[in-house]
Amino acid sequence: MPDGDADFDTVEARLAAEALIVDVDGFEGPLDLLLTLSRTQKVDLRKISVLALAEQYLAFIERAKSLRIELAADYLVMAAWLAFLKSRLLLPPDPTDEGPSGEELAAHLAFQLERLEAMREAAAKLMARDQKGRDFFVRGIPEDVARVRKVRYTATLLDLMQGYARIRTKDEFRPYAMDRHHVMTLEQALERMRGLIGYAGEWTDLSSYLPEGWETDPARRRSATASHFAASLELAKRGAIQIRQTETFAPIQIRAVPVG
Amino acid sequence: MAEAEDIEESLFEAPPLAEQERMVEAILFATAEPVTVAELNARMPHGADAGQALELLRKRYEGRGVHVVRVGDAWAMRTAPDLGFLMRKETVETRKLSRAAIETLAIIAYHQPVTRAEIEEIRGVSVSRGTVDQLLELEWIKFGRRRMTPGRPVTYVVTQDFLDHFGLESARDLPGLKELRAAGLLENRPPPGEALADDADEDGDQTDMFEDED
Amino acid sequence: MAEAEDIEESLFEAPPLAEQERMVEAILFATAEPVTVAELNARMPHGADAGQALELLRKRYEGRGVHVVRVGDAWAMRTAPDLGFLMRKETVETRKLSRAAIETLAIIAYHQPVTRAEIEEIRGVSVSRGTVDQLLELEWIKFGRRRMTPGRPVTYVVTQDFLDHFGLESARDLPGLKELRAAGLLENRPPPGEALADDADEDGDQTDMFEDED
Repeated sequence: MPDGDADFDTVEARLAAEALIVDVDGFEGPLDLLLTLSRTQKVDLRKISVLALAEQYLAFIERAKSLRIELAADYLVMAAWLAFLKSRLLLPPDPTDEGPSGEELAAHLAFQLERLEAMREAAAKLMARDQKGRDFFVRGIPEDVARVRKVRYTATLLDLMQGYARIRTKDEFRPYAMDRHHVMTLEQALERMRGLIGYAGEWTDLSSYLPEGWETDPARRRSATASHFAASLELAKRGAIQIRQTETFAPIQIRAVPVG
Repeated sequence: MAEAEDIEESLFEAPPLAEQERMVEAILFATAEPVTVAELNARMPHGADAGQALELLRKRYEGRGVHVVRVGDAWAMRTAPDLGFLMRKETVETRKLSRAAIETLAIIAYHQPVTRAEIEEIRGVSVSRGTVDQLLELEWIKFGRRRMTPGRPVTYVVTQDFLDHFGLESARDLPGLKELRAAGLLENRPPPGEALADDADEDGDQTDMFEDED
Repeated sequence: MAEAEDIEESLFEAPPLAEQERMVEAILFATAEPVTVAELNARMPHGADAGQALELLRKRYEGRGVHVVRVGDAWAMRTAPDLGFLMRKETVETRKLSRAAIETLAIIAYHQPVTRAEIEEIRGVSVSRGTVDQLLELEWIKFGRRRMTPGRPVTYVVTQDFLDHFGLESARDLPGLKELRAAGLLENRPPPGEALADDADEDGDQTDMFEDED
């Protein structure tokens, strides 16, 4: 850059330029660098000369290169774009050329810079506000608020129907005895005995009525015995059978009431 | 010389008592422990009289929702004891009914009036006391008439609360198995060939079952 | 009949307003976190009007060492900011935020709801995961609604904790917000040339600002 020296002819400007270069890692990308450079124009950002800014940036990149400073790719992308913008701004507009004009591009860049600057000022104002724990304070001894927990149970109609559907479908293909592990209901025993009792003309031990698979396991046996005993009492009440027990703890025997 | 002294004096002049009262108020409010008068004085500007400010503050809060109270030889602000009841926060936690409870409830709704043994028969597993109690407590089910069978078992029926909760006019409005199946609620398809027979079966089932009881 | 009604009415009558004010005072005083009017009403006796009581309370504490402040749709008691110097002992050293984090926070506050891509567009650099995480962790920002643009990107908005920390009544009270908006600096102007494609995307952006979030 031949006129680079002219730009840095004052000591102050030279120091500023060096500070920029030394700090290149400190910049948060090309937009941040552009904003810093734009401040050297010492004008309102709205009146900034984007052309001058583009030249400043390109000069900066050139110097960084000559000092063999590694520049991140986005700095170079921005440099290429600014070189393009510069040519657009300098050359008379080509009527056949589509796309945005140099002025439009420049205006957008100025807007971006102004917006970034505005956000930085807003951030500073925000941090300058009174802050909790620094300028104002919350209650030092918060009192315990006793939490009374109340549980409310809910279910939807859909839950209900799905639940019911689940049960009924299960029934459809599973023999129900499989689901019943250790419980035999009175109704079940009654049903069984109604079918069997017609064949019991002789006194027979009640225990012999227990269904297969219920005689050995104690839990199952207990349940089956109880339900069969209750069922036989019911059948006796209806007059369908007779019951006898010869002595305490002796086997209970039943037989069908003889016909006639 | 005299002027300089004046300036010095005014520089170290204690703030007005009203201002001191504000200071005591802020310190008592924000400090995590009760504060002694000595500590107050140490934190307040030179020449302040924390004891006097504290007395003003205590009077100001008399009868308010917050009191300035003495704790040992220190001072603190506390909510008025008569408002302790406000320091409870009721949180209502909504929980889904357990699967066992939903299934039991569904069986009662579809088969009512139904005995516990019948529920167990339909569910294929025993029904825990807790499940039934929970449904009774929710007032979604209640005891129906006793069944006129041996042991005279109690039956369960659903309540008006149940109908209200599920937006039903009556338990008979519950969709039948056929409709459940049409709605895709029966995830498991029955074995082929059994579908028709079953449908006819189950459908009549829930309307007729135990009909003679009500 | 008329008598019975009277009794019932008095049973459910709200406490006098002065008493309600005491109640609000006690609740706000006891709680470090801001409390919404709805929560106040829920904790106070039936028929109480916490909003009205709050207004009285707020006036009562004007100029005191402790203030009643509004934080979003909630209320809290905080020490007067001018007395902060007395409280040095209570100051909690907060983690210093990086410049990137502070700027990102400001952009979210002023542009909310805003996407990560928009933050990056404004700052001119990519936003690191850590920066957003730090702000999320502080609970100063949270996820807003997804933007209805391709990719449905998440947006960020500031929280009640943010408002509380910076003593703001609402996001509308951010310093200089009106001026920035009037200057068009809160707009998301697409770069020229991409106007058409982007327009559809970003449309409605700045007119919706804050509206759908409150």
